[in-house]
Amino acid sequence: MPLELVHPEWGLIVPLLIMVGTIFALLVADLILPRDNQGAVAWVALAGLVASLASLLTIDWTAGESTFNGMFRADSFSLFINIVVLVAGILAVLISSSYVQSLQERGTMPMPEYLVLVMFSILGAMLVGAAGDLLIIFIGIEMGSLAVYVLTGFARRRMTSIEGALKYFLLGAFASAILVFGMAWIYGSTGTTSIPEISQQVGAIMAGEQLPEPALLLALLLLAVGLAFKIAAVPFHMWTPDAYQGAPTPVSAYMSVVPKVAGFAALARVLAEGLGPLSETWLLLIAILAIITMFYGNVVAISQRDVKRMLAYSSIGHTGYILVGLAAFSEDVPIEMSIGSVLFYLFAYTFMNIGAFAVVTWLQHRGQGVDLDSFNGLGVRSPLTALAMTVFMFSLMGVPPLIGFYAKYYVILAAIEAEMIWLAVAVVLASAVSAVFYLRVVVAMYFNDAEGEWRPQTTPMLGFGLMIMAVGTIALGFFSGPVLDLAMNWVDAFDV
Amino acid sequence: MNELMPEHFMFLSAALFIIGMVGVLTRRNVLVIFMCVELMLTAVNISFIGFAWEFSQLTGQIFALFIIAIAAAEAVIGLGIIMALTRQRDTVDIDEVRELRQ
Amino acid sequence: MSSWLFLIPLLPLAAAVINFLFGRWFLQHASQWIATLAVAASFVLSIPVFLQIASDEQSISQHLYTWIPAGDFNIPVTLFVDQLTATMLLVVSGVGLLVHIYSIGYMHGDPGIYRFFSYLPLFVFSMLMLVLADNFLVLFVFWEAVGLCSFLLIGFWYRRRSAASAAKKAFIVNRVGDFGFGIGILLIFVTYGTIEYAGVFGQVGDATQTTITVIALLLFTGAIGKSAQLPLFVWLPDAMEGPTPVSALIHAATMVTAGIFVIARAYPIVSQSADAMLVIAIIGAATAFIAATIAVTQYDIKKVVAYSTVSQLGFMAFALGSGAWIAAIFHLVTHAFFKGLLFLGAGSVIHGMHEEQDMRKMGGLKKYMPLTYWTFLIGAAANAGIIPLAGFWSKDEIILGTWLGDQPIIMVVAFITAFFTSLYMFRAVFMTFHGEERFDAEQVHPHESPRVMTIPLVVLAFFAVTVGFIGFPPEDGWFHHFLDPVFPGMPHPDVAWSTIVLFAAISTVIALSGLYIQYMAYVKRSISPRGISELLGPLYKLAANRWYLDEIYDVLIVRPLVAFSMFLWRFVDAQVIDGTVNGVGSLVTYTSNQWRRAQTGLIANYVFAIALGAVIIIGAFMIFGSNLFE
Amino acid sequence: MDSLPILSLMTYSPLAGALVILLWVNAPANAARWIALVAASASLVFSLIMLAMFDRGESGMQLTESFRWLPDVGIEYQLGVDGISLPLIILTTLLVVISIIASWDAIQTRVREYMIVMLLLATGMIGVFVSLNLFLFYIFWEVVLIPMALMIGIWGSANRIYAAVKFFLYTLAGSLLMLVAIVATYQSYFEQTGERTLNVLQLTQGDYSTDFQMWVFLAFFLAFAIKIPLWPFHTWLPDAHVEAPTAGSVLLAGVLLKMGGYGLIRFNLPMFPDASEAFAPLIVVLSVIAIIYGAFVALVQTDLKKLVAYSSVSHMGFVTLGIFAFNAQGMYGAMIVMISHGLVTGALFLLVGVVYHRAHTRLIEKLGGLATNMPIYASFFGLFMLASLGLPGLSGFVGEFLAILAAFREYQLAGIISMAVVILSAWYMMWMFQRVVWQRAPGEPPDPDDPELKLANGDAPPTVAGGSGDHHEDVDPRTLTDVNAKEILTLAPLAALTIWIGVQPGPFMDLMRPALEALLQPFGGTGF
Repeated sequence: MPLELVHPEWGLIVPLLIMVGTIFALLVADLILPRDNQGAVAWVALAGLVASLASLLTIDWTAGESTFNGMFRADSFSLFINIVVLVAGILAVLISSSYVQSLQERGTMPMPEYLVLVMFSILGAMLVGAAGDLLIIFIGIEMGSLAVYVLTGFARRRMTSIEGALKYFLLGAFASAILVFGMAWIYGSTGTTSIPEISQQVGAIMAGEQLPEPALLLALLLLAVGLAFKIAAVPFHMWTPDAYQGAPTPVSAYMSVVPKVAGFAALARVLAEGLGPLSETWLLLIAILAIITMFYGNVVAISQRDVKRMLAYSSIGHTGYILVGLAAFSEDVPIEMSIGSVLFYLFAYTFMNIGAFAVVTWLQHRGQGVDLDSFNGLGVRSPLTALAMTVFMFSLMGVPPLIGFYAKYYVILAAIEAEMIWLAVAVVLASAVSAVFYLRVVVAMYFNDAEGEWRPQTTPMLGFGLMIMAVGTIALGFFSGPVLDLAMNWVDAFDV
Repeated sequence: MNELMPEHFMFLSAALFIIGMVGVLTRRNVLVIFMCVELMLTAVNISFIGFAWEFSQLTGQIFALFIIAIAAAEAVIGLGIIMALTRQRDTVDIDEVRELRQ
Repeated sequence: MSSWLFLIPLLPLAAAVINFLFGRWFLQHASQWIATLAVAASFVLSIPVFLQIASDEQSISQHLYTWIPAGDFNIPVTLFVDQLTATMLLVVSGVGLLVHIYSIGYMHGDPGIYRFFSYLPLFVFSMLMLVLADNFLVLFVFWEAVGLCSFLLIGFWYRRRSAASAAKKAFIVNRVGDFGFGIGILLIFVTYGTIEYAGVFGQVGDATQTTITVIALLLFTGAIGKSAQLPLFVWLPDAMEGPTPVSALIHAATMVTAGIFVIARAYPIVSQSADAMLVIAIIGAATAFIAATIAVTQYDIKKVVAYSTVSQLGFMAFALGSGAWIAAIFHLVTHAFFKGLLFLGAGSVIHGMHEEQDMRKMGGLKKYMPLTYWTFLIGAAANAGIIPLAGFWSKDEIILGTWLGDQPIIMVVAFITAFFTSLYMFRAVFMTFHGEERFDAEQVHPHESPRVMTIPLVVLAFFAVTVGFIGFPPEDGWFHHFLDPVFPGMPHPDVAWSTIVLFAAISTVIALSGLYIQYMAYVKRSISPRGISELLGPLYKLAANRWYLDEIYDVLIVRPLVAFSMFLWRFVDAQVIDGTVNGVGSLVTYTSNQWRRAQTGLIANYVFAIALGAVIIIGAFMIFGSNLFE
Repeated sequence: MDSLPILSLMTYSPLAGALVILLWVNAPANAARWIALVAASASLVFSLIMLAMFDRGESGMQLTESFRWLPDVGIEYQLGVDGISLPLIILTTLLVVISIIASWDAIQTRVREYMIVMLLLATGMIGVFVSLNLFLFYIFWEVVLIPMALMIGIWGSANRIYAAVKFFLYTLAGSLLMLVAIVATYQSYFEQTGERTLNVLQLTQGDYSTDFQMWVFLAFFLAFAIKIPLWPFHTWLPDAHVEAPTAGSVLLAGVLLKMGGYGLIRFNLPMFPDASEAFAPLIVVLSVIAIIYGAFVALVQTDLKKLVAYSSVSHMGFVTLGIFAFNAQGMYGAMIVMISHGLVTGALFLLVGVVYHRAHTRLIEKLGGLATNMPIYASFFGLFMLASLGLPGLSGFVGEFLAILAAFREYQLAGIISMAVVILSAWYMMWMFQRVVWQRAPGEPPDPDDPELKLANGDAPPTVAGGSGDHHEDVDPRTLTDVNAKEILTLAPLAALTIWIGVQPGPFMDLMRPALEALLQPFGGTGF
């Protein structure tokens, strides 16, 4: 049949266009600026991100318009995802610029390329958030992942960095294959790749039947597996600790958030919106994955000495918590909290987790290692940094009144609204376990005496980023109302 | 007597996919593993094409095109990483790459 | 007059507080006058109270304030005076006053004198409140308060390990009694819905016989502790570590009689239960006998007097038990005087002998301290029950009472005890004041005590002689009529004069025989005490070692409890509970170390994990979640 | 709601002080001390104003403040006081001021941080008592943990890290299940009424199915039982007490333990009456065990702080004992025990701190004869020792006797057994007093005219190895100086209150009456 070209509504994709523009600007800057002095490009990137963030205001998201034949959708869900990833991007740039320029890593790390890659992966994540079609999800995820593969191996003179990148890359490619195979089967069993149509088709198929036909089920499971890999759910998490540990610290910070956000966005789009009618089938799977994930992550984190690796496991644990929100989804009676809590958690997670990695970066700048001992006596050496780290740790632990607590609270609320009290109990038990290793960092900072040499250094941008994140972690909890409302709007986005 | 049925496409792609998967599972050479991944993607392409043919749509074929493009990009990055690896350590055997563990 | 009733206890309290707060820095020795004046004032004030009660037989009461308004458990603090209370008021404040005066001399020059003169009036206050209380809880409060004062005063010389231990022991042993007493109060409240005397006594009959018996016995457990009855009297002899005036006031005249007072006060309850009274009688008799046997073997003059106190308290107890209520109170009064006298006399001796208490190092003191000698002799005679001294009348009446309350066995025990009483009393007299001087004349120069100490002795001696006559003629004296309203419905068997005379004769003979024996033993030396003690052998050892009660308690109670506590702490707390807690922790750590092994670092395994996970999930769904195989 | 948000002022004035110290980066130690003192005193003053504004006749919540915070999840900012929380609040504000004065000289390292932590702790503790919204309550409840753990871990003694971590994990683990229970209650109420609220007063109206009540009750109870601490959840307490700095111990014993009892009274009883009735026997048994157990274990302690800590376990047993007797005496008893224990045990820890500050040991066998050179100290010590062993006329007796009476009315045996504590408490307290304040230190020459030496017997003290890991040379009390003005300033108010409550508890009980009567309505309100 003939394809008639429609004139796309460029207005809706302004934020993405700005990102693309920024990328070009960065490439140009790379050409004109001399190799040894490229600090300015960080500002270019920041400007681009902020502009893109600001441009979100120009769009009426509640209308839920779409363009490119509904492939790209500007609805409240995509708005929230955009906000999260852009904020994450800003924070990532803030904490990484000085790290990338200074010689923390053997071998030089060209600033502009680094930023370009970051921008690309953000662009990918934004695409996933706005996806109205499996194709866009695939493209977005791949765009993000490919960029992050490179970033992981960005310290190319350090073997561990390469190793992390290699593992991440091979497993990632493998998982993408599974994912896209799942998409193929969806397409095969519904005849479309557009998510709303999929949900109609599936609804039609499921009408009357109790159990889905095998092809559809296979498709569903393949998709679930593929995306579970992206969000690092057990047992598809294996790459996470190695990649996080190997990657340059700011990259770990970044990759612990944005790809995860993209993954969850895809999960929500595909499972909740597209395969909503199948929810009875996949809810249990998600719930079980959630429990396994949160316990594995938190328990194994206890026996880690390397803080980056510990945070990697902790991020696996948090994946478990977030999955609980997804598991609270229900097709017939929309539980606002379910996807809402997922989104809010991602938002909260952005601040506290990037913050935690940022403190590690901050320490590396001052000649410290990344193991637990390098935190000894930080409370005396730099009370404010220690305070920030304390805030992040307790927030990750889920101690009120920090934002992490609110996030966890909403997840628990969602679980209980979905009458899954056992899931809520699991969450708090896992948090109790997690307290052990988060607390260990605080103990090291305040109760142990400082050791090792200390290279004072000024890192204004990093410090500024730390301050933003600490303040955000403290304040955004109290004023989580608006954010939560925004997150709750997913309901009108996925017309469930 | 035997005209082309959608099932043929599916079984072919499934077979290829599984072959690729097994390859990834069994081989130790980075390059071979990578090739197997590419094989899996090809299998996916076949099934897309097959379905598109069945529904006589373009969607699946477009999808396949995109997959090919992305596979190409993946190949570039993958080979880049592998080069960096070989530069650091003269091997393509993944079992020798296990500094990060536990 | 009830308007200023509250002054009687308040003045000593005020004196105590003032001396305690300002004594160390400002008052020093001045504190003694403040205390003495306050007590004197409350003595003076109690006289008109007594007279009023005596004249119109109405009880007085004054409500001060509500202490605990806990719903239906509403405890007022109300002062209440009836004949019994009035008597106690006079005794307490009177003896208290004399002891205060005496202490001025005895405690002279002690650096902690201000403490002494804040604790002593505090005691007087507590004791007065105890007798003035109109409900059991307030009674209990000051019951404990006098215990506290006794603790503070026994431990007055707190730097001595022995004194400190004795104080602690006194308090804890008393607490054992209070344990029962407290439960008794709870039971009273639960049974009668109130704990005010009037309310309770009004409806005693409403409760079952067993309940009444239990209540009576629980109240008596309190008395056992406070009035040093068997088996809890072990604290009283040790209490002699305190300054002697304290022993006189607290551990002879007043506090230890609180138990007797309470039983008498609870007459309406106790008298309803024959079983309870029998128990009281038996315990009292046993106490009287055992203590008397021990007293005979002691060499420390204060210990002798102390055991005699225990023995006399036993007399009072079995008097109550066998229904001789008035006789018990009568003996309480007379005993207050002659026992106070004996202690003060002993104190005067000790004072004159430079803090020497061992009678084996005394002897022949008669010529050095005549006044002390004569007064002490009077006290001893009164205690031994030599006619016509105070002790004779009261004790004789008690023994008579046992016969009237047909408790023949008790009566026999009583006579035997009376014999021992005169034995140990005159033994003390002769060992101390007669015979050759066994102290070394170089170091020790015995001397008579100053006027301020001897005057109280004389006053007390006077009462020890005379006070008995308030109970004359026996069973029908003025005192009996006075106290009668306190014990309504008490039987008044009219006793034939012949019986009275017979009993009088018997006890006189007994007393005199004791006197004669000891005269032979310690003055004429015709009997060798050592010979007798060897003759008795084990019995003597038993008595001399205080019937091994302390040792038994140590082995049977103290050590097992300490061991048990150690077990709870070292095993239950540290091993079981904390072990569990830490066990959970180490379990998690162990699991963590096991699970992290899954992270081999080999890409192959990682891929395998992914594939396996996918296969498991898909497999599970294919089997449970779908109709694939149909 | 009238104009002045007195409760918020009272709650956040310490926080304000903390911020000031935090922002004044290089504040000298004394400035930090003074700021802290001013902030804490301000909160004390506000609490007294609150007392003045409080209407004693009312049973309901008073001086309430509220504004919508996160309405779509029923989270509102709601404060209020009634006769139950009011005394505890004033106790808290008072103890905070006292602790700050007490740490004036005792704390010399990192004073700024110390004072910040102290003030944060204050805000948290007050907040727990004033918040009417379960969410708000939970926030304050958890907020208390962190500063206390830091205080123990940073300024504590030898084994502090273990103690701090143990304290934090123990109590956190306890309270997490409560969080689930809170949300579950909220949801259940929402399903009943279609109204989303976490307001305690409203949640109390809902009627919850019995088995729902059962597990939710247990979830709340676990959190509170660990705080109280009820046997067998008490093992964090001795470690925390021993290692904490003096002020930390004071606040721990004085306020934190009360949060548990308060929680039971405020949440468990009104919200889940059926479950409360059902579990009452079990809890009474645990309480009796705690009372006796704590006393026994205190009997063999060698470390002063440990002894007081175990005595706390014993005393706090009376709180649960009284509460779950469900009669007037029990409630009054529980409340008064809480207040009295706050005063007395707080004071005892101050006293231990005084001697530790001078002699650098808390081991009983190293001390002795303090009365000689420290008469004032000895007097205070004696007073609080007596109050702690429940001497009538002092605060301890009133509460404990009422609690025992209440128990005796419902479960006779429980009453009798717990009465036995009068013997045990006298035993361990007097033993400690005799060793520490009386007699002579091992360092001194013995008393020449001590008959004990001639006939060398007498009760051998239970000597136990172990105790605090501080250095152990004998202490010569003759070198120790008596309490100074500051220390008297900290002890005197506690002494005054102890005596006042002991002699005339009436006013305090009138303050609580309406609230307690209302509280007991669902349980038949026996005893009024």
